Amino acid sequence: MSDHLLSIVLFTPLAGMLVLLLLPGSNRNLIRIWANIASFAGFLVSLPLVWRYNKSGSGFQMVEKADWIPSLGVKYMLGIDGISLLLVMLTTLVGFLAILSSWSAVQDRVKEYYAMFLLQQTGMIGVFMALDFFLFYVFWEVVLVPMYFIIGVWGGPRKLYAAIKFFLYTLAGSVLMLLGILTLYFQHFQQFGFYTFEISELMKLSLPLGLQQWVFWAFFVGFAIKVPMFPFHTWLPDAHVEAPTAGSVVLASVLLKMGTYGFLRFSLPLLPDASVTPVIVQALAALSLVGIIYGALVSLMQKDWKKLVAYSSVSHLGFCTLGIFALNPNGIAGSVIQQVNHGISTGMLFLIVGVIYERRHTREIKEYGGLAHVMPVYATVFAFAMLSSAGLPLLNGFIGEFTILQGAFEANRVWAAFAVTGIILGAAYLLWLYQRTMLGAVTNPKNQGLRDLNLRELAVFLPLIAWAVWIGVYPKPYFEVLERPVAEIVERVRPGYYGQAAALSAPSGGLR
Amino acid sequence: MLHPITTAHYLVLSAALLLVGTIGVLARRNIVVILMSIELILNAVNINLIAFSSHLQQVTGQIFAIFVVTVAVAEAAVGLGILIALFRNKETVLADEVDLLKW
Amino acid sequence: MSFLDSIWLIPLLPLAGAAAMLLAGKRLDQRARAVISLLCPATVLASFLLSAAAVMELAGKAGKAHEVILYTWVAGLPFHTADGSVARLSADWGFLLDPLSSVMILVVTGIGFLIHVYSIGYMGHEGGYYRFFGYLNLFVFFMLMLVLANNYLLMFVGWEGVGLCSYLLIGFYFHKKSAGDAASKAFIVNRIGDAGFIIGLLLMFAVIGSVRFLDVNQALGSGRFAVEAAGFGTLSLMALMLFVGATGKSAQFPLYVWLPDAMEGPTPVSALIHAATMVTAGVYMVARSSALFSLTPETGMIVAVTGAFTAILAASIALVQNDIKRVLAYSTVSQLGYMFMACGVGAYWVAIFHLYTHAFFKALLFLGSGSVIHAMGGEQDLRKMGGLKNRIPVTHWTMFVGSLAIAGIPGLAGFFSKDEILWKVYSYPGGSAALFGVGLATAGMTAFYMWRLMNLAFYGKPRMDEHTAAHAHESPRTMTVPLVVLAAGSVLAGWIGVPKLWSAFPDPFRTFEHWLEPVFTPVAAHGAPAAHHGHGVEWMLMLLSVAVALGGIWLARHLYIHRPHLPGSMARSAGGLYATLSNKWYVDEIYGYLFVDGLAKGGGSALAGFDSRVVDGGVNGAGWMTRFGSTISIWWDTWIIDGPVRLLSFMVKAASYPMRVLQTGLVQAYGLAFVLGVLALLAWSLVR
Amino acid sequence: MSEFYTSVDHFVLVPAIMLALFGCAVLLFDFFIFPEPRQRKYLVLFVALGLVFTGGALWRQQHFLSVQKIDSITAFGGSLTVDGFALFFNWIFLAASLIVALISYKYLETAGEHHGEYYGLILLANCGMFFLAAGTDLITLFIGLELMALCFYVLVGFLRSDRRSNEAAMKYLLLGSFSSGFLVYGFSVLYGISGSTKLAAIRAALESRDASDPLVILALVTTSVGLLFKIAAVPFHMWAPDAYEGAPTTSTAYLAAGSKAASFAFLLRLFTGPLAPSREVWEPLLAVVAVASMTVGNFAAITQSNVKRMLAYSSISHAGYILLGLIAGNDTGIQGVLVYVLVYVFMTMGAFLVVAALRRKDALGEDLEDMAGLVHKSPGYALLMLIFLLSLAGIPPTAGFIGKYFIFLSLIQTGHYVLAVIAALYVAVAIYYYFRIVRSMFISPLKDASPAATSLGLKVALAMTGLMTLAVGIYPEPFLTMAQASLVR
Amino acid sequence: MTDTLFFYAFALMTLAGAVLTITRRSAVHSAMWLIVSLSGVAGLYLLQKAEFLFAVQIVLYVGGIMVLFLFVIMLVNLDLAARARQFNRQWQLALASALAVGGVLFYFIRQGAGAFQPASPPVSSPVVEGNTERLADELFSQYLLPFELASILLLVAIVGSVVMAKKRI
Repeated sequence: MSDHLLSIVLFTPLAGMLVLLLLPGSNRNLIRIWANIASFAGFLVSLPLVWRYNKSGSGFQMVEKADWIPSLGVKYMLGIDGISLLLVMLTTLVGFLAILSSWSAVQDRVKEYYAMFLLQQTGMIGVFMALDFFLFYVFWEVVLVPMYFIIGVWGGPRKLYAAIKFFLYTLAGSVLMLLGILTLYFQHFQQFGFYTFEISELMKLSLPLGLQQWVFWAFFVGFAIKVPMFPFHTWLPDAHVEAPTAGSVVLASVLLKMGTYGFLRFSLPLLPDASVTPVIVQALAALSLVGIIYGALVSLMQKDWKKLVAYSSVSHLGFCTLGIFALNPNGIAGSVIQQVNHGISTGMLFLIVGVIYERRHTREIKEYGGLAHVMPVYATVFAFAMLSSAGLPLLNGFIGEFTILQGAFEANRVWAAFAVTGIILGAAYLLWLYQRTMLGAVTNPKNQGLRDLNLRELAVFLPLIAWAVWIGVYPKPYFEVLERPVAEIVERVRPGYYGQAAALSAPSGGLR
Repeated sequence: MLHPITTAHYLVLSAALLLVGTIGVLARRNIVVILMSIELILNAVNINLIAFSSHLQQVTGQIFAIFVVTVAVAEAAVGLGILIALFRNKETVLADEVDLLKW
Repeated sequence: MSFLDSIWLIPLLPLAGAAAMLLAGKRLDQRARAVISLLCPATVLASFLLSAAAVMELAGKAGKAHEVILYTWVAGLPFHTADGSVARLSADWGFLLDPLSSVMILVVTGIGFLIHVYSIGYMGHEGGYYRFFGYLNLFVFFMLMLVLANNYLLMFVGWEGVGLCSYLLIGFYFHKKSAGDAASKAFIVNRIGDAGFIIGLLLMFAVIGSVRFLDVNQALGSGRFAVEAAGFGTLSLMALMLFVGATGKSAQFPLYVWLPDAMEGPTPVSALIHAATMVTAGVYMVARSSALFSLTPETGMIVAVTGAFTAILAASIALVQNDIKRVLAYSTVSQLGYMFMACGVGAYWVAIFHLYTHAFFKALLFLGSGSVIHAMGGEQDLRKMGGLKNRIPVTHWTMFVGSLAIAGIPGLAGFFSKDEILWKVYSYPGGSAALFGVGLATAGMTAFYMWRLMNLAFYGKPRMDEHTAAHAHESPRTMTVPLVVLAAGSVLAGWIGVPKLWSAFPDPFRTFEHWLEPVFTPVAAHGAPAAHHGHGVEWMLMLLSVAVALGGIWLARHLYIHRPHLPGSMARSAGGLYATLSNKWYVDEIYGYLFVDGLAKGGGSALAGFDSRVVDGGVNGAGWMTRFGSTISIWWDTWIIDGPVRLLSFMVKAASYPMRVLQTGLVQAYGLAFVLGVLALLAWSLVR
Repeated sequence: MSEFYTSVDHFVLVPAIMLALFGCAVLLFDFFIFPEPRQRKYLVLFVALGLVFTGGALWRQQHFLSVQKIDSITAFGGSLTVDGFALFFNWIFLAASLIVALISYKYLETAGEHHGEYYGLILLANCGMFFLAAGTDLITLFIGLELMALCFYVLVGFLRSDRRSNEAAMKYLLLGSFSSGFLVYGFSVLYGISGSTKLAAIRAALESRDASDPLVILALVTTSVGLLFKIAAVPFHMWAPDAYEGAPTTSTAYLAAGSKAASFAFLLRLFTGPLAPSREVWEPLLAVVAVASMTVGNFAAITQSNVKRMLAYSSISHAGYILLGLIAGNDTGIQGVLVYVLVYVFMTMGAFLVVAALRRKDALGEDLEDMAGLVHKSPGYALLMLIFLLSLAGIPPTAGFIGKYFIFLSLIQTGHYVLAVIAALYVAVAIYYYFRIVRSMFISPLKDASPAATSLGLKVALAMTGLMTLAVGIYPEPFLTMAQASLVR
Repeated sequence: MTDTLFFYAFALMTLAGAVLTITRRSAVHSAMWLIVSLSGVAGLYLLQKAEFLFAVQIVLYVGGIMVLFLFVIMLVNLDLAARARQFNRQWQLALASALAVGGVLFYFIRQGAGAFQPASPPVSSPVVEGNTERLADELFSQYLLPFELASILLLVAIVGSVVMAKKRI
């Protein structure tokens, strides 16, 4: 029973969706209640993962393995390591909160709406759990369709354009990725004489550098578009601005992580030689840095509240990718933590935009000002979100950013120097936003009578705030969870990193 | 002076007939004539078949030719049937006046 | 349990107060303000007493240092240090009580308590009472974290935290736009400094492998690293970066611009944060890193020069300011400059000494000015004051003492510390006559602008309207008592740092220096041994400084009491200079032009355009051809947001039409295509 | 049983006999037993019965093959061969015919042209397909092809009072017989080269010649032109959009699925059999054609507003994809072609079924607007359509993805990386127009609330197609092994 | 010798008839010329000793199909069509491309008889029995299947043409 914990976690939302489809579409509240129950259940069943995960255990845990398409060597294979664990937990929680947050926001076609979210939930969890490349790809694509509908049906004025743009962009990337996958698959057959998509098997491949690089770029297109990294980011603002609040939340908090996760789980371990090629590393680091500074500068100029947050995502994800391609423990661990952080902080920021949008139906920053007078609680929550996003110590953002910076600094001091400017600008645009919306006198009469957060809305924020503070004050467990998997990745791309370290540490007597 | 006739001669002839038929199909407006041109093409095929079969001193080619003729008949029949149906609704037998469906 | 082991409680108490305010504050504010007025100061008082007890205990402890580690906070992963050895990215949630931090916590909690009390009266009639005290407590918490942390990373927590609180408190009147702007300015300018700090930390991790004070000092002292007298090496860079952080927090050139604007905040805030405690964090940090700076003389020189320059620059600006609080703000900047001068030449204990005395009289002056403003009903312009001497006597006398102290009249706190600084700046190997000269000039200016302030505010004939005059009255007890206490402090505080010169006084009068001795690497580490100077020189310089101070006072009195018309005419005659000074050397304007408009806004908008046009692909064509470009605005919109996808879809659509045009609907055209296909295939297989 | 018609011959021929028999039977019944138009729908039962019998015969053959552990049974002196390949395709044809028969009566009644001949022609066309899949003799193949083609000319033109239908039939017939003229010309040359009409003999003859022999090239080109026309590959595709659009939607479905599948069977027989020796000649030719097909198909579909036409273009692009499998040519590639054809038949028919369901007396229901807000009036159809479209686009976990998977894999295995990338990118292009339909179904507001047609047959047919599309996508194993077993050896 | 002459005669007849078929304005004339062309082909059959096919050609084509054609031509009155242009707009293009194809074909043939070899004939004793008998033997033994199949084909043709042409079924 509990051997199938992962499957249970994976399919609970789907089951919820199937039941949901049977409910009468007329009875909205019933549907809402059920959807919330289902997603909350999804979160609950995922909790055991936390204590059943063994920090000191190596490799993947709670692995489930079953033949799916034997003739292709495709297996239904699930398993998690520290990285997946964190992202799965993020998914289950944020997914639930997103659904909770849209109780009153969504009024038409409620049934389809929740169905889409639950379906997407399963897809996302699957992406983080799959240990079979084929299975991974299936889930990867499954996520697209619901998001297309979420944006396209319940989105803003230019929803159609945004939706199809999102879909086309991601799909174009992923089909190229598929070619890369198939190449590995075939190479494995040539070297070992049997077909398999199993990651652990594919890791045994020894490929010539040239081929590795080709495959790497194929993967890169798929993942970089999803992240999104700098030149491929233009779908993001559109999608975010047009999507309904919950959609943006899930999009930012979880979907983008699929890309970074892909880099960590596949690009690095499967293509170690390519991943350390100077050209590639420098190129990706450069793109990340450009993304950081660029995203920040562009968000400085946004007049649209939500678009500002969207561009800030570009900046933050830049940190994540930078950490990954620092290719050392702290860089990668920091990147993972920062992914979670971004999920929390940016998720909150989008929820905050959603709250006000639900009341005023505009996202023009100049429409607001002085909201702190009419909505003090709201302002406080916003302050938390803003500060955690700006990386203030004792909140989550700082831990991630500093760890990444340390990793980047170890890899190349110039990178870190550039990345730090991102922190300054981050503070700048967030404070500026806060000041223009929350502070000052209430200029716009329309903002006079706004009601403050109600209990449900507050309930959406509290867990996130709590989590943010936890990571900020006591990040130790996270580092512990990540230590082994990260070590494995680093050992894979830079063999002897640890060994060599140990050897060198002997004479200098290593400080703590 | 007059050299003996080889298979190649027949092939050239059939090729020529094929071309004439093709031109007819492509250039004539009258659908009936187009159908006739198709008959020409099939006859070109038949010339080929007969030439080969006599060259190979076997009758397979001729049998094939018989079937080709059969097919030609069948096609002509159905084609003319459709033509009549078309004419009934559209009052024309000119190929380039039939262009409801395009783009 | 001993007090030493419970030092971690010291910051926690104010935090508890803050938490209480955050959770229950609003209700308390409506029902029982008294609770707030009692609770919040009480927490600070408690931690003051606890600190005092702990310090007493520390005095008795051998080694004069006590570290309490709660748990590992950042338990990061291994990494390679610069020399290839392995280290672990780790920082404890730990506290270190040593003479240096003990001085700091006493100042913070002590002054902090007084200002809390003062605020009870000052903020009594303000809205958001609970918010104010909540923030104030939060600030005390972070400040204590800053000074009690046992490693740089945790120190950075406090560092950022106080920045946040100053943001919140400056923006306390957030309905005022100027307040919000000032708050953001403060935070962002600080962030620039913090970036330097972070890089410094990264370097520290990379070079030393740890950021724990004890480890760092041990490593630097172990002789692994040579004095970088020769050139500007890694350590110098590290030190410089830390100093950049310090310039941000302690408002040194070029990052001092935020402090004067910070006066938008309530006056107690200015007194606590922007005079007594937070702004001195930079000095504390540099002093804390003495081991590092002592290895990097060049950076030390940079520090000293920056300090000196800031000191005289700010003082010069303060000469002509008319806003009572701005005068004090610039004076603070200039005094901080003094402290950095001291640090720069390696006289760390003197810097801390000045920090300590300055905390008294500057807090006093700010609170006094607050009392004045209170009396004037919110008026801050010196030109509209005058003759308040008898209306608010307590305020007047206390401020009188404060002004004498800052001016450096012998016997008062300011004299001892400032004079010590001037002497060290002159005599220490790192120092020079030039630095001394600057210091001296600054001293003169200080005396002048302080007494200009006094004269304009308290003496001469009243220049305010009757209404204000009628209502001008002495502040309540809660406000005056702290003034008196601080005044006493300003008189007495100096007597624990009497110069060696006054050999008449026994050693107890020099407790301060001895107390701090163990913390700082001795000056000898500055390479060249201290050049010997005769007592005569020292006496002479001392007299010189006193003379300059008196001169300044006299000049001020002469100009503003006896010849009130002179300043105006002088201003006119020296128009250019005057304008420049009153416009603060146009630094703000330059910055605004360079960074805010230039970089951020300009760059941002440029990039926003870049994003839509270049990155989003050759959208010219895309937008131009887009099928539903009805109105120009929509057209522009699509044009802006258009991306490669649009471009692609456009190209695809564009490509779509020719392909469809071939489909003419003419059956024979199809046949023709067919034949052409045949032709193509035949020809292809022919040519291959 | 004479020496010319042995029991083996009979055993092999039974399915065809069944089809022909029931075909004629239906024609007769239509005349004598069901004079009433209302009763004609019962003819569907006869069609179904006939297909069941045929299926039984096929099953016996399959069983025999598996029991005897033999690859193939040859009959009629080598003009007919039943092997896994033939059976695989015949199953597909059967399914297609059944589905078409099921949906036809409702549609034809609405269109006002409900005659028994339609069903007869379906069965006879299927009979022709049988020979296309099983024939191994040029003449048999040719006659089979023409049999199928003639049926389809009529099926396309079956709405005799509808000009578009007439026009479609006329165009299809003219071009079809024109192309078969070229085809048979090529056959004649092949015969001349080899002195036989048996594929095996032809292969032997071609192997003995070098590939650049002008006769070979002539035969090759003319033959492949005829074949490419049948599968509607660019530039021989132009009949397809018009025929698809003009024909009654049921015929369109049959045309797009059955005829195309049969033509691919035919094409595979020839290219993997007799023409295999001259691969070096036709591989680049087909590569060009395939890319052209994908390009034209996808691009032209982008801006279509008529759904049938759009699907026609999409089917052109799919032909391109399938050809890629043949170009790769290794076992994966061929298996890919088989799987792709199987998958393609069900998903494309499904799509056309939904379009057919929208047909009403007054409105054709073929336009994108007619789909607007479909989800509101009949969510079931909309959902199924979504599945079919996703499958057509090749999004997992639908069947289409499995087909694409094989194509890509085979291309990579054989080092055709460029083709692989092109094919992959066109997936993204295709999404664009497929999702125009999705958008109009799910996002656009409802245009007219008049309910879509529904009937038992339609329901069953949709269930079949939808089920297959999902089944192959989610658990493809059995189908893959089946295709694996059907490779031509 | 005579064969050669006959060949050229029939070839001329065929081609000329074909060309005239596609160039005559009136469909009736085209039909007539088609008959000529087909008869020419029939003559070629004779030259190749395919008597049976000769018969088939004459009976089926000249007899059957042409009647069909003429019947249709009468049915759909063509005087209107006869007055219209007889070539469509693309005829030059059509001509050019067709000739190009012809050019390629002839290039093949110009490559010489050597490169243009059908399978070599078996060196067997000249056949004694008549053409028709052999044909029959082959047809009903080897090609029984296509023969049967052809019947279905014709059935379809009948049904199809009826369905299409008949006013109401």
